[in-house]
Amino acid sequence: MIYVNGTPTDAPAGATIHDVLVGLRIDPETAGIAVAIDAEVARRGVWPTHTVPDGARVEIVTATQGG
Amino acid sequence: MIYVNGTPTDAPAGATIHDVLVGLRIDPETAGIAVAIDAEVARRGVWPTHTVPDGARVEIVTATQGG
Amino acid sequence: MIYVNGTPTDAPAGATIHDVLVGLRIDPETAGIAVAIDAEVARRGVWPTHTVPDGARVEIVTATQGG
Amino acid sequence: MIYVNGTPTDAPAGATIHDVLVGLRIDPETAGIAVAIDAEVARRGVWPTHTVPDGARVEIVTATQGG
Amino acid sequence: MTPPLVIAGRELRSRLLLGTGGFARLQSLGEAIDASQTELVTVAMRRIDPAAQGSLLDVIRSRGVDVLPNTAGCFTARDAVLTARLAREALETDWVKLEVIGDERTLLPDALELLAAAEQLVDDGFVVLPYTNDDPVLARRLEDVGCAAVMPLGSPIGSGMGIANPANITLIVEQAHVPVILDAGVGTASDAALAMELGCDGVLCASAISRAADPVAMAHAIRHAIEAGVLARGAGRIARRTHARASSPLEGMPELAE
Amino acid sequence: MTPPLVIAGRELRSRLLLGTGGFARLQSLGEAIDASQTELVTVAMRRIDPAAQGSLLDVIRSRGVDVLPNTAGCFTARDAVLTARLAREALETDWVKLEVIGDERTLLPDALELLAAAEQLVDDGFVVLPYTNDDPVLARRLEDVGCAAVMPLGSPIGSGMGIANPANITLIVEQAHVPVILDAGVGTASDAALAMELGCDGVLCASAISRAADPVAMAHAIRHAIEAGVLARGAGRIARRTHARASSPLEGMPELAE
Amino acid sequence: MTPPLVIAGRELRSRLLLGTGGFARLQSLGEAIDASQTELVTVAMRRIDPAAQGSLLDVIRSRGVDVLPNTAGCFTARDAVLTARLAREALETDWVKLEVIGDERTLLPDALELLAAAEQLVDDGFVVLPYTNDDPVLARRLEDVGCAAVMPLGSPIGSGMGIANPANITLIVEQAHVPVILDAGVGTASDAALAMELGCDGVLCASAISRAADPVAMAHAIRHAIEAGVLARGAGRIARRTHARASSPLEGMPELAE
Amino acid sequence: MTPPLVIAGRELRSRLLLGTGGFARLQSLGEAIDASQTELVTVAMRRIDPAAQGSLLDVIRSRGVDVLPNTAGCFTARDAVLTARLAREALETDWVKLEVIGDERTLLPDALELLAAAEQLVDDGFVVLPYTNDDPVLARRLEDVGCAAVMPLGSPIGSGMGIANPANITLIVEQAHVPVILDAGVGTASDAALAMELGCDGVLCASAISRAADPVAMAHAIRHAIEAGVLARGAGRIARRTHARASSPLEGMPELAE
Repeated sequence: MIYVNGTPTDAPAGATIHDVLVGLRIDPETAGIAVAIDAEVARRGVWPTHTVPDGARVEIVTATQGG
Repeated sequence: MIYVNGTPTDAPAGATIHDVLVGLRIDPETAGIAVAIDAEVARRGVWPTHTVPDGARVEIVTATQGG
Repeated sequence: MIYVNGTPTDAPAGATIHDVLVGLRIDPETAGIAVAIDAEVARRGVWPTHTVPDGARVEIVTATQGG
Repeated sequence: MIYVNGTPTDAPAGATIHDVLVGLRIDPETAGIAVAIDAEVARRGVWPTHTVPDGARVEIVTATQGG
Repeated sequence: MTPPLVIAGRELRSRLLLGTGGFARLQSLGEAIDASQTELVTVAMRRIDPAAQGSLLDVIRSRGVDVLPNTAGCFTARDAVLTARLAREALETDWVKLEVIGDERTLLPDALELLAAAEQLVDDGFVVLPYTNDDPVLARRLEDVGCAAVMPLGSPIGSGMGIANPANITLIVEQAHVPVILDAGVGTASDAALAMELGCDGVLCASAISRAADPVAMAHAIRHAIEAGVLARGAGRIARRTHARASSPLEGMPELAE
Repeated sequence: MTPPLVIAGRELRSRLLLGTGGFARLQSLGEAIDASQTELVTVAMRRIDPAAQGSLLDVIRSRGVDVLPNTAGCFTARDAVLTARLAREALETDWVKLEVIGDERTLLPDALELLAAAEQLVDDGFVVLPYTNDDPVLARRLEDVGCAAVMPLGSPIGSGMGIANPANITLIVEQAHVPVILDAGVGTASDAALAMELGCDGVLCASAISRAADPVAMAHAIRHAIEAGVLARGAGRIARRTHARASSPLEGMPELAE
Repeated sequence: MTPPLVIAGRELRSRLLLGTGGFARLQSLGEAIDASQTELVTVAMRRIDPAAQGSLLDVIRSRGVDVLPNTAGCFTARDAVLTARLAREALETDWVKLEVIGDERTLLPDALELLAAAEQLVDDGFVVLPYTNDDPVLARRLEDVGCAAVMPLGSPIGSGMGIANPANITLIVEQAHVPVILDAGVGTASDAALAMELGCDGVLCASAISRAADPVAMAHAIRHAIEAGVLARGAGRIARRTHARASSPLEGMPELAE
Repeated sequence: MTPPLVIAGRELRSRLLLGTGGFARLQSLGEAIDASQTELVTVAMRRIDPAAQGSLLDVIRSRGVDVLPNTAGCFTARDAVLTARLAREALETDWVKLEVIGDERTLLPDALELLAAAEQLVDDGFVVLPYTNDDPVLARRLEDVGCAAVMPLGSPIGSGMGIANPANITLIVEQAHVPVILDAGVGTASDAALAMELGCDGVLCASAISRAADPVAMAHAIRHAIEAGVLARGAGRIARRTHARASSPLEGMPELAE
């Protein structure tokens, strides 16, 4: 169980950030998104290899309208 | 028929301003009032003698709250 | 003796407005000027014929810079 | 040699704060004054005993007009 | 403590004129008169209501203050003059606060009708105190026809917007040879203080006091504010400066570095 | 007549704090203290001048008022803390008006150094009254570290520009749980009245009084202005309106047409 | 891009009227006319100076703009009417910017003489554009006697104080059925933009441009400012709010705590 | 026509930064970008919504303008720094508009957290544009730690109250060695013109444009207003004068008396 943007989400053991994104139907190639795992930025280059530990807080952000 | 403060009012022929006031239960001795007949000021001294012609516009005013 | 823009000026008897202007080396054909004799406007059409009475106040005005 | 309010001043070896004040003709009993030695407050109680080391910066302050 | 206000040779110790309009109850008017220490209160002239209970005039006279009738609601010089004459008959005073307005929306004075009425009332022997706008030229003309004071507005009647154009009030004060009494627009105490600081000789308040949540407290407040403004005007305020000026000496700092 | 100002449990009947800087003579300071009815006057701490004649403290104490030392001229938390400690030694008070400025040109406070100094002095047991800018967030942080009051500026020290940003003062007042004392910028009486109308609990004046042409008269003026502002705040002023509202009835007009 | 200004049935693509007074050299006047894109420039009528070199009218006409004579310097309706008639003779235009002032110190209009002159000139067939104060009642009366526009001041001529009383300009705009052209007081571009935002139909500038350090640059600036103000007026500005309103969403914040 | 704005060595021909918050539809954002001629638009970083249709970034990039991420909604330096890092990852830019606020009610910046975040982000190699209050001391400190510009507020975000304290903006401009960009408070075109006249190098607008009744028209308006303000600043405005100064000659009047 991990927490994606605050929502408890099932993720197979050993799932990578890439896997998590795909599981959410987010194309990892999408421009304009960034990921933090437990309040640390996970650079795009490590998505295919960085596994998401159980209980991790995964934040996936993008640009929204703002002043 | 005369018009007292805009209201048609019966008044006997030859009625004086004094009579008209009394007819309205206004004590002519009351301080703070003034009378105009047909847009002319009728000074207090003439009230007992000045007769109000038929159809006259009688305005009786006093002090009210005002800025 | 007449008074042109406040200045006492000699003018022959029977001189017209036209004559006065020429005497001042002002071309009567000049656009943008107007003349008043004794505080009355003298329209351009009468300049050749209107004689300036002795003692007259002749004002010759034109456009100047102004707000 | 010590520095009293920025001014080089001779002081005998072993002079106390009390001695320094008296040397300046300042009555140590005066209300409203305070002393700092080398940027440390020297409380009134120690003035008779606290000796001023050679080269010390002695600041003697009081209340002045101020906003 | 401060010099009296003198209008048409009459001394008023209080520089506050109080309008009686807007008080919910006659009793609070009476209390506000006491609190304000005013000596002159305005009234309007209206058709008598025989059914009316309680007498406005009794309240005013019981306080020992004088009444200043106005011509509020008049749109023409003619109506204003007639109203003033009725007031003189009814109240036995030849003082009048002259109001001639241009429309009911703004209640702003009509310069032409106002000046015409002022001229005629002065000829009739009235002591004329005209409610005017903040136009210095009109103020001077009102003075020229013999008004005993000029009463420029700060902002529209009852608006509580204070003094919208202090520069105009200053121009009026600089040129005036009769008292200048700020009339209309005062919303709270600081507005009244500012009026006096600008050099006005007095302030007339109605709504600011009568329609405040606590009219008596506001009457006290404005009385103090006028006193404050008069004193401050006389005290000679410091000039405004863009930059700071120290009020503590910059020299003589102890050396406290380690 | 109005409730006292309470700072750190101490009642002050006067809401005016007087700065002693800028008075040309100690005598006029004494007279201004009397006129202002202040109970608390600020002083700066500077190197003693053995040649100085006349004692500021004698004048202050002869008036029976208390002294509030400031840390004027300090640019760092460290200097301000040391200066406060020297003041405590010299004047036997643990109250301090804390000033830590960012530069000599504007004399504006330095938020970081000010907050650091405030925190340390509160830990040292001082009653800290910080001179701050009009930033509501900084004011709240100063309160959070234990300051006994907050003293936002109206405009720069000695500028006489009044209250440059009333909206910020209002935000500070709305959120504060300690007294808010307007410090700096007051130029004349109406500025002080406005401060109280905005909800401030007191005003500190130095130059406005000490550098006025007549300091004693201005002290009286500002005392009245503060009273006026407190009363007006309590009285509940009328709302501002764009358009006019009649203070005389529109009905009941006599018909005076020919 | 924005609709034209229509006065007396005539379309002006530029909403800026330019006063020719105050330019140090005729050449910079010409360049400022080009930069401003004005179509109408004012001139005064004065005694001819036979020695004068260079013709103001040549400069104006070479720019293809029209001339609007004024009656500046007149203190009475009579002088203003005569001056307008002389201008009509000299310049072959029946348009006139009517000025009747009350004194040389303030250069403020005299309401009575102004209205009398306006009435007579309208009867004489002139297209009358009166320079007036910011009194809404006078503005309506000027419209009622047939003026083709009203030209209220923002503040005194040449003062550069901008719009002293925006509330009055707003009242004038709300009631007007003829164009409202702000005349006098503009000091810089933002003043002109504000005039248009308040709903004015045009702006007349003289000193703001002619006496700027760089008149041509200021002419460009004010041209842009008027365009900006017209567009902003039409765009429907946001309401003023005492408190903040976020422009970034408060929801959707990532959880970044350790 | 006017010189470009240079931030961190980068030239921007437009001095208007546009906030993307508050637009009801992405299409009107796109049109407003075109109308404003901005080259830099701000965005916030929020949790992705997989269901969201239409891409903000596509709209921005289709307009050929660059994106400036902000840290809106952050209350601590730590959150702001992390948010900036996420933005750098997501948007491949090391520019950041740094916002660290003190509370949600005022959205005013927290001086301490802001400065701490600025210092760290500069160390991390970011080009930091901090949204700050109008405190000149804090502005200088932000410059001292290496910010590429300072972005003082005119008044609270979204308030439309314009520039509440022009004197502080002037102090900031006088001392700054980096561009000063007015951020927050602009309500309409004249506010933006004034900002430039005070010497600001640019203006950031969000609500003023995005929440106007017609955002595209307001974008045009503010573009013109900024151009106007820059030109007026350069043109050297006339000084403000209390009294009038004639723009028509007082001599040479014809004698027209009967």
